[in-house]
Amino acid sequence: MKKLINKVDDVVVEQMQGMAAAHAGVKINLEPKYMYRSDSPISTKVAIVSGGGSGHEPMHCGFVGMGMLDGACPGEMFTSPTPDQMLECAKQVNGGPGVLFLVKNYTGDVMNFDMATEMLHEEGIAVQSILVDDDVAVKDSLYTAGRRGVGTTVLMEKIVGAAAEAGYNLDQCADLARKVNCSGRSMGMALTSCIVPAGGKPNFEIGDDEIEFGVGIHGEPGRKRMKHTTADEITSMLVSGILEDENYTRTVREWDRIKGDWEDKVITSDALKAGDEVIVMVNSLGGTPLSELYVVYKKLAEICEAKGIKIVEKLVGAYITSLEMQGCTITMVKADAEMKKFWNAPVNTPGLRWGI
Amino acid sequence: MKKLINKVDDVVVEQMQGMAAAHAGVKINLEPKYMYRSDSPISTKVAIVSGGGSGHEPMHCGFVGMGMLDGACPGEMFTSPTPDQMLECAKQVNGGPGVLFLVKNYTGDVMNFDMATEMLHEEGIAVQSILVDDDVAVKDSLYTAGRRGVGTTVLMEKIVGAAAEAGYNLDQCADLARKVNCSGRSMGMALTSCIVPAGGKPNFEIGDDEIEFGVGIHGEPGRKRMKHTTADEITSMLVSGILEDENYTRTVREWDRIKGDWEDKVITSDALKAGDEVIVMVNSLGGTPLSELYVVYKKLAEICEAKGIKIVEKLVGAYITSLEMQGCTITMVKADAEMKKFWNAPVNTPGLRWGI
Amino acid sequence: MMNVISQVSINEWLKEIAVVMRQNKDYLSQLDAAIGDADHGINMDRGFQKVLIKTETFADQDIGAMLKNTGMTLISSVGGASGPLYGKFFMQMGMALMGKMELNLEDLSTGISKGLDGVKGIGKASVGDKTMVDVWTPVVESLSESVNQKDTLEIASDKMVIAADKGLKSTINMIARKGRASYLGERSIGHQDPGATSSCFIVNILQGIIVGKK
Amino acid sequence: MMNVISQVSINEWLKEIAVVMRQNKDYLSQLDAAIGDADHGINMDRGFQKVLIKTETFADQDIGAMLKNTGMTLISSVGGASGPLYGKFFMQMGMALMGKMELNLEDLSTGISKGLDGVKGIGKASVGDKTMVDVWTPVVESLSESVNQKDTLEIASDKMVIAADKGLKSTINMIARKGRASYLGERSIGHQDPGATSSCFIVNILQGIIVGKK
Ligand SMILES: Nc1ncnc2c1ncn2[C@@H]1O[C@H](COP(=O)(O)OP(=O)(O)O)[C@@H](O)[C@H]1O
Ligand SMILES: Nc1ncnc2c1ncn2[C@@H]1O[C@H](COP(=O)(O)OP(=O)(O)O)[C@@H](O)[C@H]1O
Ligand SMILES: [Mg+2]
Ligand SMILES: [Mg+2]
Ligand SMILES: [Mg+2]
Ligand SMILES: [Mg+2]
Repeated sequence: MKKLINKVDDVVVEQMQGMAAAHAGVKINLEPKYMYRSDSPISTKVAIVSGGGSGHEPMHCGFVGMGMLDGACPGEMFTSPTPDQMLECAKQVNGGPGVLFLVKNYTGDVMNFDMATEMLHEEGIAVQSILVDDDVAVKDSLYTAGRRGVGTTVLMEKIVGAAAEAGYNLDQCADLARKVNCSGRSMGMALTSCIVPAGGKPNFEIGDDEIEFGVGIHGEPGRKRMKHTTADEITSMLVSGILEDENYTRTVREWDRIKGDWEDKVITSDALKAGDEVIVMVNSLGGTPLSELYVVYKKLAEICEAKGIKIVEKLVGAYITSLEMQGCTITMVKADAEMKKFWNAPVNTPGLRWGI
Repeated sequence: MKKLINKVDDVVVEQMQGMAAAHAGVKINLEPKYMYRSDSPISTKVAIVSGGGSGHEPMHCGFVGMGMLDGACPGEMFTSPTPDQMLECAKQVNGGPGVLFLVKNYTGDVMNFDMATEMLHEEGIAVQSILVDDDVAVKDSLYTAGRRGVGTTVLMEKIVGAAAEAGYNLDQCADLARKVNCSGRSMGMALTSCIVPAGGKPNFEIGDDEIEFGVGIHGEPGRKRMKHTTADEITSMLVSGILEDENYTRTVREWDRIKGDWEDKVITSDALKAGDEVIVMVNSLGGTPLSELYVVYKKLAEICEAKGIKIVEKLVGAYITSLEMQGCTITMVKADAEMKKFWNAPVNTPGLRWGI
Repeated sequence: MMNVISQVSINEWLKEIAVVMRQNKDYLSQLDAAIGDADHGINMDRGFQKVLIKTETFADQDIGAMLKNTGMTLISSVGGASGPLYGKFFMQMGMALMGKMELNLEDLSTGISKGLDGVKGIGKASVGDKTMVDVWTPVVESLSESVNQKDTLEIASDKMVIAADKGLKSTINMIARKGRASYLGERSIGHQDPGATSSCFIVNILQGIIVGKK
Repeated sequence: MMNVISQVSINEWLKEIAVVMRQNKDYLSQLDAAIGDADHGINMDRGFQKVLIKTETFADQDIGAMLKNTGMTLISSVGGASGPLYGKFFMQMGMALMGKMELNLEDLSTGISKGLDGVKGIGKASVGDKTMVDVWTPVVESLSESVNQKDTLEIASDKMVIAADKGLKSTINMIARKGRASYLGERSIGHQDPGATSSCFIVNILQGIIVGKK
């Protein structure tokens, strides 16, 4: 294992320290670990908090800042953070109007954020928690833990962060987050594995001529192992996976602040169709260079053009990664006027910046 | 070789097409190949043009746009572009006040840009050409082709681009570019090799426990092959290489528009010293994830603090890469008020954006 | 051999878990690599190293408090799926055994049964989903059977281990329906579940302490 | 065997260079990998494939025009260091031979000498710097010696090849002082220069055509 690290146990903390040293807009707390906006708490806005395993940088710590997240809780590598991190972080950034957790749908993340939600509620803080489950590589939610939260998370954090900045209240932020989730789909593929520092060896073995199609951002096996092929073919397969995905209905749990309990909610992501406007992200899993992403983007744009889907905004780069894994993911989020407006609003974070 | 590409011969063109498809602010020409600002030529400003081998994305094509480059000429992978690309690109973006070439100091780049400079002059267009030679891994210029142009290029393109936007004339832009070059130093290291698509195999072999210290951005061998060690130690070595580098004097050729010939110019980069303010860049060679760069940044900031060198601005990410190579480079540019002002000016390019 | 499990033995149990998790860190992560994200051993080791430190401060506490603190320590140090799951397991087991300085077979049976309830309450898994529930369910069944049959603690613990082992082996041919392995669908068949494996270690260590091995 | 080199033979020479560069693409890149950036074969192949296409359109031109066009084609298609260097070589050689439909030994000697001047004019390398100059310089010397000694074209070309070969081999033990290999300093010792190698191929092919091999 060759990485630019010091002690394996210090990796997450040192990365946080480096980010805080480099960016005046963010600060860190180490016991427990979280990152927060230097100007938080802000009394006039809902606090948006996310978190998840480390190894996906810049997500989530890199998205803390004006117009995006108020706080982020990094777990150990590929491991959900713990409830005490979420609780402390939420209390740090809550300015009064409440806290919205944006949670990627993994068993660990959900269980930990659920606990934190309950604890926060017990402390009398208004809290809501919205899931991201956009990975179409996972087909059903009946026989699995449900679709994984992947690329749509980045867009949700940007859009909901801007809405909070604009003064949306907690329910409005939660409604918008749910809408973004139900408008988003992603699919990814890996060329190589990555190495979790504490593990020291590749998370999975993959042949010199193989790719993992439908891979998760922790290197979870995807839909299939297949022979490596051209960027065009891979892009077509990823985009087909997204465009041919039908209406997807599942039951999610959301927090009921009045009852102080969880309630089941049936939500549906409508299939994408001709005429839709979309925000797309072509994302590197970490080790794939920008140049290759543009080859993918080219084909993606051609397919969308042919299918009558209009790309209105785009992001090409490494935003939700899997350490140094080579591979890419495509995310497409159907965007209405509200979402486009907040997408274009100013943002100033270590990992995403424009308009300011 | 596993990459997200189609035909090896089409890689550069498809990347350009993808970038143009993704970013409305840039357009491309394919015969010969160059990328240019969609709103060029701009009659009120000097046109800033750079170029070099492909494989270093986002540099240079990704830096075309408002506040940075007017045009960029991508060569084949790791191979300087040709004079006809530079000539046509310069003519496309020249709005009247002339063209400044920013040229990285490699034998090939210099020879090709020299030819283009002569050709442009013959066509009656005011032209100047400024070298970047900032790689302290190369010790002397008497027994070598001189120091390579690496990270300072990115900062030069940003700063001089902003100055051109602000109305600097050709000589003022050239003077500023030369000043940035004489204020900048870089050093890099590689953990792995990269694979040039047309070559199909790693550019160099490197053991599982070895690193190449002082590597060039084309995988050129550096100062030494050594055992892999901690991020802190590697960062210390890179920073020492930069901080302990003494005054560096060399003779460069610059174009004399009056005489229509080259003239030798002796220029000196003064050693960095306590009290200096610097803009720093911690850069990934492509395959090293952002998270590791922050571990490096942390140590860099500590060393600068200890040495009394004040980091006033910073860039952490992948800006000048070597395909999918794992490794990082550090650049430090001593910055005065003029440079800081132009660094902070708005920029809107595919690869660098703020303030707008 | 013992008729009751002393408070000291429970402390011993927790310490020994930490030792075994460290020894099997790579093995458990390797199992997780096949059908998950290769961190189960890392997670268990991180959590139980924290517990190990705490065992000193617990030393005087009753069994319930000790186990509850273990659960809370796991929750705040492990993360992932196994953090809340094992956290709830030990917390609920502890809550059921509050104030006790020793456990008889019935206590043990109740405690572990409540622990399993905690796991199922948060994780919503059933037998056959290829999780740790496939180990703890037969363990609970075996213990309650032993209570009915008035087995000695030693015999009960031997039976418990056999049940755990059978449960563990049964995960090999299951299709995962919960947790990260569920993404694999049919491709999860043939692999032993890492969480069931760590659970089986925990059961085995308990039996070793009861029968005085070690 | 020929007393003069015809316009057709020069066209032949250029075509044959394209074939040999393609055959040796990997070999030349391999040499460049050791002390440069592993692209010399790719560069030479790209350039001469373009020249190969042009040889059709050149077919009726005089030798000077043909070589000048070759140089211009290389400049606009190769890039890197070798593009301008070989570009200037063929352009200057062509300019020296403008209007000629055949070359005698003296013409050849002048042409290659002017080509070398082009290389040195732009690259500023001297003998001993471990570049293509270490091949072309002994070639020029050998040809001018042959002119003085009134060698036949065939003998002159045989001597030229021996000189080129010796020049090529001499690069192995040199420390590079120009081009990318110069960054290596002492570490460049022991490696044959890629540009000198491609130059040596070009000389060898010319000799093959003169003596009617192939
Ligand atoms: N819903 C669930 N109920 C019970 N156990 C589960 C559930 N989901 C996962 N597990 C257990 O957790 C184990 C994985 O733990 P671990 O690898 O530490 O967490 P993560 O999956 O977050 O990486 C699985 O092997 C399984 O036994
Ligand atoms: N200044 C120079 N003068 C003469 N030949 C040179 C000079 N610099 C480099 N060369 C030749 O060019 C060759 C390298 O060509 P190539 O690999 O195609 O270009 P690049 O170095 O730009 O990748 C070297 O092997 C050497 O023979
Ligand atoms: Mg995990
Ligand atoms: Mg090259
Ligand atoms: Mg796991
Ligand atoms: Mg080369």
